[in-house]
Amino acid sequence: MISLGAYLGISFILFICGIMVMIARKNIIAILLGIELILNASALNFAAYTKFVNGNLEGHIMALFIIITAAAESAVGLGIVIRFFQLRESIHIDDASTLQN
Amino acid sequence: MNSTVVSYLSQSNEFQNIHAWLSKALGFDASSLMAFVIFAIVALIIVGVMATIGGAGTYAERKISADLQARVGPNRVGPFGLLQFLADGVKMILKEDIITTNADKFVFNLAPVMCLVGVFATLAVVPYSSGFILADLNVGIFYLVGMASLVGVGVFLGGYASNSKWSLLGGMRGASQIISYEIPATITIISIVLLAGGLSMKTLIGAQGGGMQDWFILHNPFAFIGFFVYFISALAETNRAPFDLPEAESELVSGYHTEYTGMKFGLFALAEYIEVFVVCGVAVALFLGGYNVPFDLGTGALFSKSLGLDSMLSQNIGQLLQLGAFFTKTLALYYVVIWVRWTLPRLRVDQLMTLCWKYLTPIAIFNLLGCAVWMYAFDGKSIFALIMAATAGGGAHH
Amino acid sequence: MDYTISTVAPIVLLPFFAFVINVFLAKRVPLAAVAISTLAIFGSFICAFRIFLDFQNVYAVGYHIHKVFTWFDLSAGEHLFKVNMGIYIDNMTAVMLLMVTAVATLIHVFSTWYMHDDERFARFFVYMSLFTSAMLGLVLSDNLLSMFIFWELMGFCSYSLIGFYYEKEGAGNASMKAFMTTRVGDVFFLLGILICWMIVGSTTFVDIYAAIGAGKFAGSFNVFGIALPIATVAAFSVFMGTMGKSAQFPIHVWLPDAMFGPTPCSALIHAATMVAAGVYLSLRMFPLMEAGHLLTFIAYIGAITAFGAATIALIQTDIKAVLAYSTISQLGYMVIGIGVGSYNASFMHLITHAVFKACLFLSAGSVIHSIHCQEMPQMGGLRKKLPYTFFAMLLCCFAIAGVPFFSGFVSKDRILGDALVLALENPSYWGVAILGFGGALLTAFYMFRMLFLTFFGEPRDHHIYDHAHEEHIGWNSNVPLLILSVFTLGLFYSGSFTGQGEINLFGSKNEWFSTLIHKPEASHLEHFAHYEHEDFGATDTRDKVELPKAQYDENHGMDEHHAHWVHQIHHLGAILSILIAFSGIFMAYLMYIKKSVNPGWWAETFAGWRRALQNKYYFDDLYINKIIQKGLLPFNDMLAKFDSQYYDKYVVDGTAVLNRWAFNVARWFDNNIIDSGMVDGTGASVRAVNLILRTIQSGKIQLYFIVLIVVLGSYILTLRF
Amino acid sequence: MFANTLFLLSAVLTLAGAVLVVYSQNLMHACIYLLASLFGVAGLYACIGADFLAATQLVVYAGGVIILMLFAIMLTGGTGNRTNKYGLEKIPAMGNKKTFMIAAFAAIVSALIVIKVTIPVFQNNKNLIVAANAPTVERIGTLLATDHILAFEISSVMLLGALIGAAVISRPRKEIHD
Amino acid sequence: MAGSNCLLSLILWMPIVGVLGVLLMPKDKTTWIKAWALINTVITFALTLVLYAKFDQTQAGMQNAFNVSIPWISQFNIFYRLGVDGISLPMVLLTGLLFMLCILSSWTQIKKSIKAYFALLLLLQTCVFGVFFALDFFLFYVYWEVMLIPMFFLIGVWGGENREYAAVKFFLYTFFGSILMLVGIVALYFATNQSVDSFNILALSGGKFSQLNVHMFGQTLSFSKLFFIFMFIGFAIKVPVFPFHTWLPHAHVQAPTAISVILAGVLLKMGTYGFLRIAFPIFPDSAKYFSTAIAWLGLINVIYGALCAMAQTDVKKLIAYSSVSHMGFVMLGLSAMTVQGLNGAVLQMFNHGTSTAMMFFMIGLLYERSHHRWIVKPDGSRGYGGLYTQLPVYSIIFIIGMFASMGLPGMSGFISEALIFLGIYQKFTTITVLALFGLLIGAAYLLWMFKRMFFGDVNPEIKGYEDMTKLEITYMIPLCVAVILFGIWPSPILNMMKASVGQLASLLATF
Repeated sequence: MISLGAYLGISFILFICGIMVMIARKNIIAILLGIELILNASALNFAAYTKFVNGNLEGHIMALFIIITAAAESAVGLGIVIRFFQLRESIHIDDASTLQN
Repeated sequence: MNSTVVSYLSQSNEFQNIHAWLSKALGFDASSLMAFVIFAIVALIIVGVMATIGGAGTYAERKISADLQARVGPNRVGPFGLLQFLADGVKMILKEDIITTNADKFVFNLAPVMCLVGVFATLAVVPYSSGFILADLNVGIFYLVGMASLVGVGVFLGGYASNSKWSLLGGMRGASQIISYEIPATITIISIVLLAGGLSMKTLIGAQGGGMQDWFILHNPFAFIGFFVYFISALAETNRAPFDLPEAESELVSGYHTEYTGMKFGLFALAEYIEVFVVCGVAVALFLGGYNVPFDLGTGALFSKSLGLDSMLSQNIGQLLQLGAFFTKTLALYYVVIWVRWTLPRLRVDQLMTLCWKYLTPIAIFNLLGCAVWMYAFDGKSIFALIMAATAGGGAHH
Repeated sequence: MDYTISTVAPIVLLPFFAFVINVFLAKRVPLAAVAISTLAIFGSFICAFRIFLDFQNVYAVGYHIHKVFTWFDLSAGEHLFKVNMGIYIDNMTAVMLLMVTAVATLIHVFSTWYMHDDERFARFFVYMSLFTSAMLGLVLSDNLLSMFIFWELMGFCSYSLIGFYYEKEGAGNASMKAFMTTRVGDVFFLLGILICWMIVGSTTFVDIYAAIGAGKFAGSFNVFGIALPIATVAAFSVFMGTMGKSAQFPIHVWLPDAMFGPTPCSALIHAATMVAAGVYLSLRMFPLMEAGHLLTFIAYIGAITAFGAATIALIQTDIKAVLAYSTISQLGYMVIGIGVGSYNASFMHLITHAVFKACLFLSAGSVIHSIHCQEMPQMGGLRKKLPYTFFAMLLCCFAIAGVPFFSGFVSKDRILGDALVLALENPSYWGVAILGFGGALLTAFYMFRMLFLTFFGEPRDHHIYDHAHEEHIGWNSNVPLLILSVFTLGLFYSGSFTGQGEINLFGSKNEWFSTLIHKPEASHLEHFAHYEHEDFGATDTRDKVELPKAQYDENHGMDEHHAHWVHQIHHLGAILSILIAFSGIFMAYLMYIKKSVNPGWWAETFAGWRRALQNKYYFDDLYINKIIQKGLLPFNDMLAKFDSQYYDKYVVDGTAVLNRWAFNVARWFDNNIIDSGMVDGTGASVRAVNLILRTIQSGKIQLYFIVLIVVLGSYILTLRF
Repeated sequence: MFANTLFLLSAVLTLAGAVLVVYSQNLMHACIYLLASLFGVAGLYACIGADFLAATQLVVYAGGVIILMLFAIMLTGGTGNRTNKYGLEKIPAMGNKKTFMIAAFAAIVSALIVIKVTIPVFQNNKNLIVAANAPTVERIGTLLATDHILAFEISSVMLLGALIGAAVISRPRKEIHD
Repeated sequence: MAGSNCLLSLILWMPIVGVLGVLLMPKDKTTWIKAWALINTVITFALTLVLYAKFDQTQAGMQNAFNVSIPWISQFNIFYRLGVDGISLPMVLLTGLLFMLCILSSWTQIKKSIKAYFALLLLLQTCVFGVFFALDFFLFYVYWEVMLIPMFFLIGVWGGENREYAAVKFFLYTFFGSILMLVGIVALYFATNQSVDSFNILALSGGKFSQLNVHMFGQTLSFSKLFFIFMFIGFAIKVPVFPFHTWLPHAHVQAPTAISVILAGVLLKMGTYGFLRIAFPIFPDSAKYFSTAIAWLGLINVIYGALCAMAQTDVKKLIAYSSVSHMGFVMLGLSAMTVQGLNGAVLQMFNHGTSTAMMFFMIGLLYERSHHRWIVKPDGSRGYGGLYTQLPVYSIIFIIGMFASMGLPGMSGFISEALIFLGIYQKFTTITVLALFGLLIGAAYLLWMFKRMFFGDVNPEIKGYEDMTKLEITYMIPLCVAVILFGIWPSPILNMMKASVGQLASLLATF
């Protein structure tokens, strides 16, 4: 039951869900949720390949870096969101289309 | 899962007999079934004991606070009021479960469960003794940190879902406090991990010894400071006084669980008391030698050798001693926690954050560096070992 | 008599620790600092006295203590190179240790009285402690290198103490002169050490002796393509060290100026110990001097110094200057002693001179302290005011003048007697003998001139006389003088009348000096190769009983007939010296007490000589005005000017000017052709393209994302794997 | 059996969480579903012996990211759907039919991409011999401190930068008056 | 000991962390900047001490425990190779110590653009460490060159009146030398057929090029001799050896105190370090061939520097020329190529680092009080006089520094000079005799300066100067201790280096 196919399938569904969330939502925070899903999908893929394909731990390392990057990204991203909200009183993604205040 | 309670029990003859009998009766290898059953039983035991300890915690808290304030405390129900907590539990269960209007019902119901799950999940890796440990994960302490952070989510969600401004403020305070203090606590844990050379609880404890000179708290000056950093952070993580801002009754009525009644409130309280026990246990495991008994009595080898006892029996005696050591130390720390609560005044929010970010975190990082340098410079010898080597060697060159 | 390091090391370490403590203590608790210094040197004295007693009781010739430790070790691979340090105590060291510690103790005690009004009272003792430890370290050294280290440390202390009154303009000059002049000798000394080190492989005395015995110094030394016998070069270099430190002609000029320092420091450093260290070095390296055939040269240097300094001393009016020149002169006698091979007498003169000259300086200090004046023409008649000082100084003057039964007679007469013997054997030494006896005459004269001018007659300056303090006996003011003056008696050093052993007045037991001190004979140097030494921490376990007791030998190892002849010459010399001493005293009496001979007449008659003497034979003028002011400094200025004004300005900066010219041409080409033509044109075209591309960006992120996915998809889906 | 149970539970948790994140119209609930999904992923890691990854997933996501998200939601006005003074939606809706249509289109395209990319993987890795699970902590640590030291250091610098950056960016500087 | 690998990199990059920290701090928080820089240098110094503790003194050559070798630009076989041996370790310790003290000394003395100053100072420290650690020739060159940039600005911005001139001169002069060195590097690269080890200093060494010839301008020249001369000039400028020394007085006089200290204490040693690490091991045959010439140049340095120093009326210039003279002793020790000579040279490098740093610090303190440095002012009146009376503590520390510089036995300078003489005596007797007079002149100019500045009655101009403050005494104490301690007990330094130096000496002895 625990097989490469199962893992790839799960990560595939996670990825598609993430894409959906990213594009369908107009709320910046929701888009960030989608990004988390996508990143997890890819990290899961790496871990699965490590287990089922090549056996060395490079995939784990990569997944680890993905997690680190995701944490940093969400921290900075949410900081930007909060700042954006302070400036524009909105977190609608389309309000962020101009380059200046 | 290198060693668990199952692997310990499987050494005994009875286990082998039952295993053989069951395999024969069922027609397949019953070892995983037995493991499952034993896990279930032990988990039940632990949950029961912990629920009792959590309940007894409330009783202890009342009694000790009364003692500190020169009162008598609960004394009506049972001898010395010992059954008070049972009475409280019964009261909680029987109370009406009120949900505020406009509350987010889904989250409102989920929050206390989440807290409790987070806490109970950590119990799996708490090392009661070298045999009586539910699962000695090789990422044990790391897993514990991760699971404990679920409590923060629970607190936050509880505060949010109540649709009350007191609750909301309490929840936000609680969550921010928990994730802030997780940083010095984790860094201190890492410095101890550095000393021990492993993440699993058994490694951490195995690197220490029964005597005080072998405890990590006395290993080097940095670890000594680290213990206090960890202890303070742990207090804050469990929302205990003087860091009980999320439930500050004088400001926020009762914080994030203002709107909770009945058993849901009970779950929050239970989670808090068990978490205190867990962090005390972790402090003991990391700094105070864990379940180690002086003179290696814990392995039981001495009993079988000197008294000629059966090896399993002597091991069992050793396990009991270890359990005793662990619980003695943990409960002593538990007492300190309660003592602190009734001694120190509560901090302000800004003081809380100042303490965390300006003092504890830099100190923790400094300790981490210090431990690393110590390991590097003295090849990981403890200060006691260095003194012994220096005095024994008589200044001999090496 | 088991010598561990803990019985020897305190001799050096007590004053050294006193120094270290006093560095921090001097400013805050001056009196404690003084007490610590004085007690420390007294402690050293006790240790040294114990060693001396042991050695005197053993009376064994070959007995020595030699302890060695490795200072640093450069051995790497097969190459072995270790630098050892150690202590070496033989009979000579033991005597020297006793002298240094005893004199230093008394001078420390005297200083507590002499210096106590000074604002830098404690600091003086800081330097004195450092100096004493350095001197004792030098005496205990077993090798030339550590000797050199302490040698230079003493130089530093001397520098600091001469410059002690640093507000005075002259102090700076004098201290610098002292340091630099001795440094000239030191540089040669270092060269000598290097030569020995390279040839012997170690600088330890016994190793050097053994190497000389084994003939290792036979090669030649090439410098500027000239080949010189290596033993001569080494001996000369080492002897240059002696010349610098012991103020021998021609680099004696620093010692008179060194009198700028406080008088106790002059007594200790510039009379008793440091200047004598030079002679001590030459005595230690006597086999080398012998091997280098340098003895004649040394004898003449000593003779010229002894006589020349004595002549200059004749006309000095400053009481300390007289003593300074007499010190140079007496050091000259010691060097004569080395030169004529009179090893024992030379060393004895070193010891006796240290005692009576220290006493003389302390007496002079006592006089200066009580009248605040150093000029003898302003003194006179002080006998009544300063009776104890007068008594001490009188005894010392007898000693230095060579009056029988005083120590100076014993030691100096033996040197002169040996010089006479040598002159009779080898005519080239006649000059040494004549200059020696002449110097002795002058010595007796100028010392008593000083005594008479100071203490006798009527007070010449009544203001000074009336303000002079009355002298009272005091433990730290004149008791040290009196103790020292007692030891100017000859019987402490020799049992016989002349010190040569014939007219034995006090028994041969009192001939301990001659018994103890023996010249390392050239024929016996090989046995130094078998001198054993032990580790620094080890205890000396040799059984003393096995060592042969040295016997006093009246004939000094010579055969009967020769010894008889030598004794006769010695008698002659003794009679001659007694006559000379008394005639010198008598002349002084005539001139300054009786006033029947007018010194002024002599001065007018020999005006040219007088001028030369007043200018100290023009040595200072030659060195400072001619060589340094006219030669070295202008040369330096020229060199510096060449460096900064010509070489730097034209050669170095000229290159830069050339470069700049080339750079200007390149810049024109770059600005006008490359930059404005080619580069800016590209920029303009890019700007045009920009205008078109700008409109596509809308700012909607999700749109970008969809476009991204679609484009990526259409690309990937068309690919074939 | 034990592992399979764990895997099934985790997979269901992951997928259900992910789908609910898409489906949910309440941002707060979506966040909680995401948490569930991430826990599921941690379980999935545990199933293939990636113990360190699983623990990291727990620590970073449950302890860090999700709480940050919740905070951001609170600090940006909760989940209510109100308009600001410009008349704009203050907190936008979680999308509408139109956006979901576009999203579905994009999802299909990306699904095609993924499928096309992963098919060769299946073809190449049919009969794999899978090694037993082994502890990974030491090996990961060694790898991080040797082969991947540069990446490790850079990510530490990046985290520091993110920490400071987030603090600086979100600090209220001055009130915006219109 | 796997953990040691990162130690060198840690020491090397620690100051860069400091630079980043300084750059992130606001400009007006000067105390923060200073404190940060201080903490950084203290940590760096502590790390160098850890390095010393971990150092295996019995092992000759590069210590495997610390070596780092990571491909950097693999197309050209350029590696990030670091290592430490007994020759570089004393220099590393010296660097760590002096930079720490320089931060302290700059605490009050620097008033202009503090942020930039400390950032540049820390950057300089990294470069200096880089030079002492680098085992890859290219890496060495990079650090060697990058070091010029902070130095240029530090002299050019914070210097005295004529600072631009001095800075440009320093820069161009040194740059000229390094270009010659670069030519040598490229030549070696092609001479080794661009193999993996073509930039590896260790692999290049051992005299592999003694038979090689090079054709140039129609002549056939010995490869080894030609490029030894190139390298020699490159390093000699840094030392500085006689004809290339004129940048030194300018740079020293114009630079601020701390920079003078660094310049004299550390940067000059990089030149002689270059000889020991690169020029001698790679071309031992030519080094042997030219050793007489090097010895004569060293002798000229000793005598010429000392005589020029005697003529100076500016104290700092005097000390600058004394550095020329003292580095001449190092050159003499190098030219001897015997165990004693080389050991003495390395020890002299260390000891000169401490003693001359002391002198420059002291002069900087005096300048802070008087704002001039004339012993004799240009109009003929004396600049100081009677300082002994006015500043007693200052004078005592000055005396310690001065006598250490002079090589008084018991102070650190003596042992190194004695060893150098011992080494050189075996080879060049005449030079030894002449160089001994350098000691004499050395004492003369220092004592004369001391006499003119410190003795005599108090010059009215200097009344009101304050004696040393606690801070100033604090940062002089380590140097005083070093100067006296290593004079009495040189074994710690000598033990560190003797194995490595012995190896070099035996290499040179085979040619």
